[in-house]
Amino acid sequence: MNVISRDASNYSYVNARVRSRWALLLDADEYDTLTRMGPSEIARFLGESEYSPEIDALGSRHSGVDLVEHALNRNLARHFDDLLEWSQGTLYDLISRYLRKFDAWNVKTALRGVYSETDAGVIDDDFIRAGEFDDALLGTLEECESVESVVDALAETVFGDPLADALDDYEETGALVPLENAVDRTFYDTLLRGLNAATESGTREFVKFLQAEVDFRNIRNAFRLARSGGTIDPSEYYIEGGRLFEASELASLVENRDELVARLRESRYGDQLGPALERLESADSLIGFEHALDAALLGYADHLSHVFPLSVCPVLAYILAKEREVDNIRAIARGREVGLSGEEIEQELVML
Amino acid sequence: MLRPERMSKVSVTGTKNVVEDVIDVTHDQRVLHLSDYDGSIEGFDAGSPLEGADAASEKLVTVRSLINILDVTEEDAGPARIVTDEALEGEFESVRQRVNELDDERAAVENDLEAIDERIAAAEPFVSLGIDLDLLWGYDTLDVVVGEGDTDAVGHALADAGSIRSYELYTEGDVFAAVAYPESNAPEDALSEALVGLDVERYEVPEEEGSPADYLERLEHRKQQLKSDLESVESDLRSLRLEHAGFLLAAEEKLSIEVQKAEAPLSFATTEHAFFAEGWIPTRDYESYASALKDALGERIEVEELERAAYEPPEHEVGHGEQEAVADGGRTDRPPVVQDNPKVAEPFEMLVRVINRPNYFDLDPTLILFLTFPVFYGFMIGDVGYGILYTAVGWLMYTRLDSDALAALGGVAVISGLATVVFGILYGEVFGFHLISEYVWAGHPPLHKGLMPAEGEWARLWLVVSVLAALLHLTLGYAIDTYKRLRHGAWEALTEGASWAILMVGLWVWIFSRAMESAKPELLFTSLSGQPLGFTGFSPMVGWAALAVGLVGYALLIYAEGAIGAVEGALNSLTHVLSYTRLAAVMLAKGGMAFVVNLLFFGAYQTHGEFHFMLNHGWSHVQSTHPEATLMFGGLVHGPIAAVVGGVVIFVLGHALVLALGVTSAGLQAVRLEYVEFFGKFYEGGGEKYEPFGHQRTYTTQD
Amino acid sequence: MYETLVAAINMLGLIAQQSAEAGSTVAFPPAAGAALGVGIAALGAGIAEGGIGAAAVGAIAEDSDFFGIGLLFTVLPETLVILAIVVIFIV
Amino acid sequence: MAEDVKPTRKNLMEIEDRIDLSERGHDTLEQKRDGLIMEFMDILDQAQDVREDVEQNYEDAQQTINMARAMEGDVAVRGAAAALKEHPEITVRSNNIMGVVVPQIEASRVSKSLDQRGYGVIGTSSRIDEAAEAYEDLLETIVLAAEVETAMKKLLDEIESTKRRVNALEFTVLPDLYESQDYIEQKLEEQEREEIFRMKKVKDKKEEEERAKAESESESEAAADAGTAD
Repeated sequence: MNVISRDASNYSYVNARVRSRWALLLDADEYDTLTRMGPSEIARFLGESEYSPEIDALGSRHSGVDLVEHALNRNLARHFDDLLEWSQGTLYDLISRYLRKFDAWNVKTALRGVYSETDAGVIDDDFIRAGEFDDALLGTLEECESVESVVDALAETVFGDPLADALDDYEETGALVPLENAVDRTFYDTLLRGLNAATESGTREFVKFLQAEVDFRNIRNAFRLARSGGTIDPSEYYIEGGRLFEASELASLVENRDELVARLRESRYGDQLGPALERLESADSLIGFEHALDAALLGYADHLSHVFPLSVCPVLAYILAKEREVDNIRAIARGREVGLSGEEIEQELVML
Repeated sequence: MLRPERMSKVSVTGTKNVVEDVIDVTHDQRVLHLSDYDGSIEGFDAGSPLEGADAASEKLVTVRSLINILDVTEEDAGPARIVTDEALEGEFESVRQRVNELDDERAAVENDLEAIDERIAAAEPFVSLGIDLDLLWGYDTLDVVVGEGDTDAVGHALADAGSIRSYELYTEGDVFAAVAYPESNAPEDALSEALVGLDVERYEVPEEEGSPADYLERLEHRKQQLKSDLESVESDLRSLRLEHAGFLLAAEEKLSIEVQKAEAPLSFATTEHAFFAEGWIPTRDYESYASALKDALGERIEVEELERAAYEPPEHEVGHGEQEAVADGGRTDRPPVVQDNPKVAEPFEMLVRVINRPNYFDLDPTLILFLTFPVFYGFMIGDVGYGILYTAVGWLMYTRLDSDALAALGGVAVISGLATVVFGILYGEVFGFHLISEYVWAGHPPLHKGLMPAEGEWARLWLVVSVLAALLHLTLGYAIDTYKRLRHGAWEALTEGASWAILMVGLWVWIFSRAMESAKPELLFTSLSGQPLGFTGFSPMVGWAALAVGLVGYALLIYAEGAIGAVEGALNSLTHVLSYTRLAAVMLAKGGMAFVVNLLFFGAYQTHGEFHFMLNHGWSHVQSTHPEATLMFGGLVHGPIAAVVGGVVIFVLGHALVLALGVTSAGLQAVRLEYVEFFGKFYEGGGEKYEPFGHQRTYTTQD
Repeated sequence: MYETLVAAINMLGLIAQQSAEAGSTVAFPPAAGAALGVGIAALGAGIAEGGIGAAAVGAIAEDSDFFGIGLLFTVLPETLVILAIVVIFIV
Repeated sequence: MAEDVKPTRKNLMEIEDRIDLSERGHDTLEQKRDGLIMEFMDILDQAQDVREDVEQNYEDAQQTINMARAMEGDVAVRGAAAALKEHPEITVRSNNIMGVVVPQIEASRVSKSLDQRGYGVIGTSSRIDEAAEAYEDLLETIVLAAEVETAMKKLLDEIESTKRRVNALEFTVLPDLYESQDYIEQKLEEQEREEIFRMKKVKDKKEEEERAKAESESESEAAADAGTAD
């Protein structure tokens, strides 16, 4: 084990802090209590937890579900900014690579918002300020008049060139698909670009973690394609970098769902995926399966963070878990608002 | 005292139409620690909040937010008052709007200030360069780069650049402005190209007129304006705070109580028409609570004392049989813990809680900590001067600080400080000087630290004493463990509890025996040989017998714990005991440090294996009176005036350092012995804090 | 960190060699050996404490209640030094 | 009315023909009406089902889209919604139920596969898929509902008019005809009776004349007799 890191990464410091934050995540009992509360009660409950800075800051302006949503987004951003602030060296680099997924999210949000002629304020609400983009850039993006100007505004970022390349396709088809795919692909490509797991300390675990994430993403999309049918070339939606399957095999697996399931049962994630696959058989909807898949990824991340305690894994596992918590609380608050029953809401929660 | 306060489990059952009354009474009584319903009773669901919880929560969140934004503190509260519902509609809404406006304003001004600061920082290089700003931008054919870096390298790069026809370089320190006239066929950014690869930080040229100094002044002026704007917004906020603080705090309290009451059913079990609440209550409060409920509601509710929690954990919790588990509905909620110690020992509860709150079935080690920790600490520092300072600082913390933890720490410091004073008197030391030794004990204090060569025996004695203290302390730990296990039968207590102690004691009696004497360090037999003990080691017979007994203990241990026990048993019985030698080591180190500080200031000489500070006279005088003495250090105080001044600084800082290190080393090492070596033998912890349902009113009055 | 450790040991070795070359009758005085032993033990403890300390500072930054335990964990490896000192007394 | 008709035997025969025709028409219409009502009942059941389906699907769609908006963000859902470039095509053909022309509406390309929905697949979740699916289902049920409700309306109109025609026959036309028939028959009977009476009178007169002739003959004979004797 790497007791003393050779690069300047401060694993023990960051991981100690992350573990403390981890301990503050809500547990099943607290979720259960939340499902019986009204939106404002949820906000009040959060105001007495580690969400208090956000609730206190926003409580005089918003209320109910709105307040909860705003506080959740801000809280997420605060935690992830903190991660970057604490970490140094390779660790910093790896975390910032991973957090770029929020940049990708923000780019897609801007594209979709501008494309659907949504108000800047609504787009702004959906930004998650946890990536590298600063407020000025996000401000520019949400004010853009056309998809082309969004792409222009992003020229200086890693998404610039791939988006510019995809712009022709967009103009031809009028659909956002090429642009969205370009963003997602860029994110996954840049995640691992320039990393040499063999030589650089600390990156081996990162790669392992990401392979799992990519694999799970591919599994999820494979099932969506299998469900939707149609004549889609699955390789078009395949993300490189995983260890589970090749683009070429995906095509035949998507045609035959049973084969896909069998294949997954035997895979390295078989143990983790067991419950998810069972849920798949019992329900028509994929949402439940995706929840189980998310839970499986959480579990796998947790597993990695225990196997490699002094690595980037605990941080990444925390990022996943924190995101999950925010989604869960949001689901509860929204679910209560639209009048879902306690049981229905619990279906929407993902817990380890 | 060694046990927490006895708790009773109480249930309250009634129909839904009295639930609010039950909550009101329970809230006022503030004794019931509610247990969450775990869903184990058929037909009973976990309850939902009462009507109005959401509305009150919404207001509460807003009020708290306002308190936070206005930075209201307890001191701002006026007299206690009644908050009416009307006030929560009218006054409240207007405060909210005003606060939001001012908060927006403040954010805007702060934003502007930040921007100005950035521009000021950006303008500074230009000021040092001194070239008028309008000369640096707005050219069609010329390229301008302003930056900071190795100006020579920039010069060379410009001279070498093929695409630049002519250039001019202005420098001031590391800051430079390069103006270039590129060839007509050169690419657009010829100048930038030329500078690629150089370690140069480029500055953006502000598109302003006039001298940079004027520009900077304009910015500074604007900054001042913004600052005064900020000041006025903040003063508005302050006056808003003064005006409404009392109302907001009272509203917060009123709404908190309202919400707390309305959400109480979250931990109840409910059906369509009935509810069932359970909780823990200190047994001595049960009668008054039950009669309060009966007075208010008579026969309409049922209050019952379900059990008085025994201090032994229920059988199912340790995995022996399941009868009780079924009997109380499979619940595993343990009674919350109210520690019950004499007032003087209470600060030490905090030290115990640092590890963990004792659980209800644990023995509360607070009292033992109270008896041993100060002794360890006092022994290690053993200095009247330091002791008085610790006591004084501790007293200040204990009486002045709001934080419970820090106040408790102060209490610990007071008691440890007093112990330090006691040991200091016995050692005869004040701030490392043997003044007490001379004036109280006439030069012969009962104890010595063993720092000086002549007292070497004492140092070895302390080492052995540390080991003996370890054996006592650890045996006590094992004894508590054995006692706890006794309820599972004598055999388990013997094999899993006592066996450890038998092994340890047996081993150490053998070590202190003259069996195989030649292989053992001499100090075992010499250090305690003086009167009154006259101990020169146990006889080999006793030694071998003890070892045999110890090995029996070891065998029992291995039988009970397996391979891990084998390794741990052997290791712990040796290292845990030796670990206590840190008592002697830290004592010597502290003494040594204080000595060094004094040595530097006063200087000292050595004679007959004793060190003497030169408090009154310099070395030359000593030489004349003690010709056999050797000089250790001349002492800054006896040197020139500059040395004296430096000496005073060293003296004060040095003792401050020793004082502080006393806390971090002696304190920590003592606490470590308690936590790691002592607690490790028996302590479980994990108790739940007793938090009775209710609220202490401070800003509102009822009715 | 490793480099520091290696350098420190090299240096100590060098000092030992020099004192041996100086031709004194006791090439390596017992006191020096003892000091070296304690020194190396302390260095080891220091390295261990470095990592633990970083973690402790991290945990304390999140939750000041952890202060006590954090400090405690940080000084745990000091037992190494204590044991080294005991050895000196015994030898 | 009846009085307008000339009570001739020819007219009677004509009326009798018309009565025959009307009665037969009435029966047919009545059968048609009953048939239409049966058809209508069938469609009504169907319409009720469809209506419930629409409500249910609407609720489902609303719920999935709410959750999708909650979990994936408002903008993501809007973006996915706006991304749809191919709108479904609606074709209307006609169908004949017992002579009633009802429309048959067919919508093509309502249900789409993942790649036709116009949003990126890689980074989205099946929440958006299922929201889209729910709305596709809703649209399909709405199309079906439109078809069924139109058919229902047309059938209802037809039933109404058939009913009116049956009633007209039953309560106006046929009674009139029967009345006319009665009237003519009555008149004709009366005429017959008159005729017989007249005949009788003529016969009586004739007999009297004959008797008188015979009397006068016998008198002259007696005179002759008397003369002779005389």
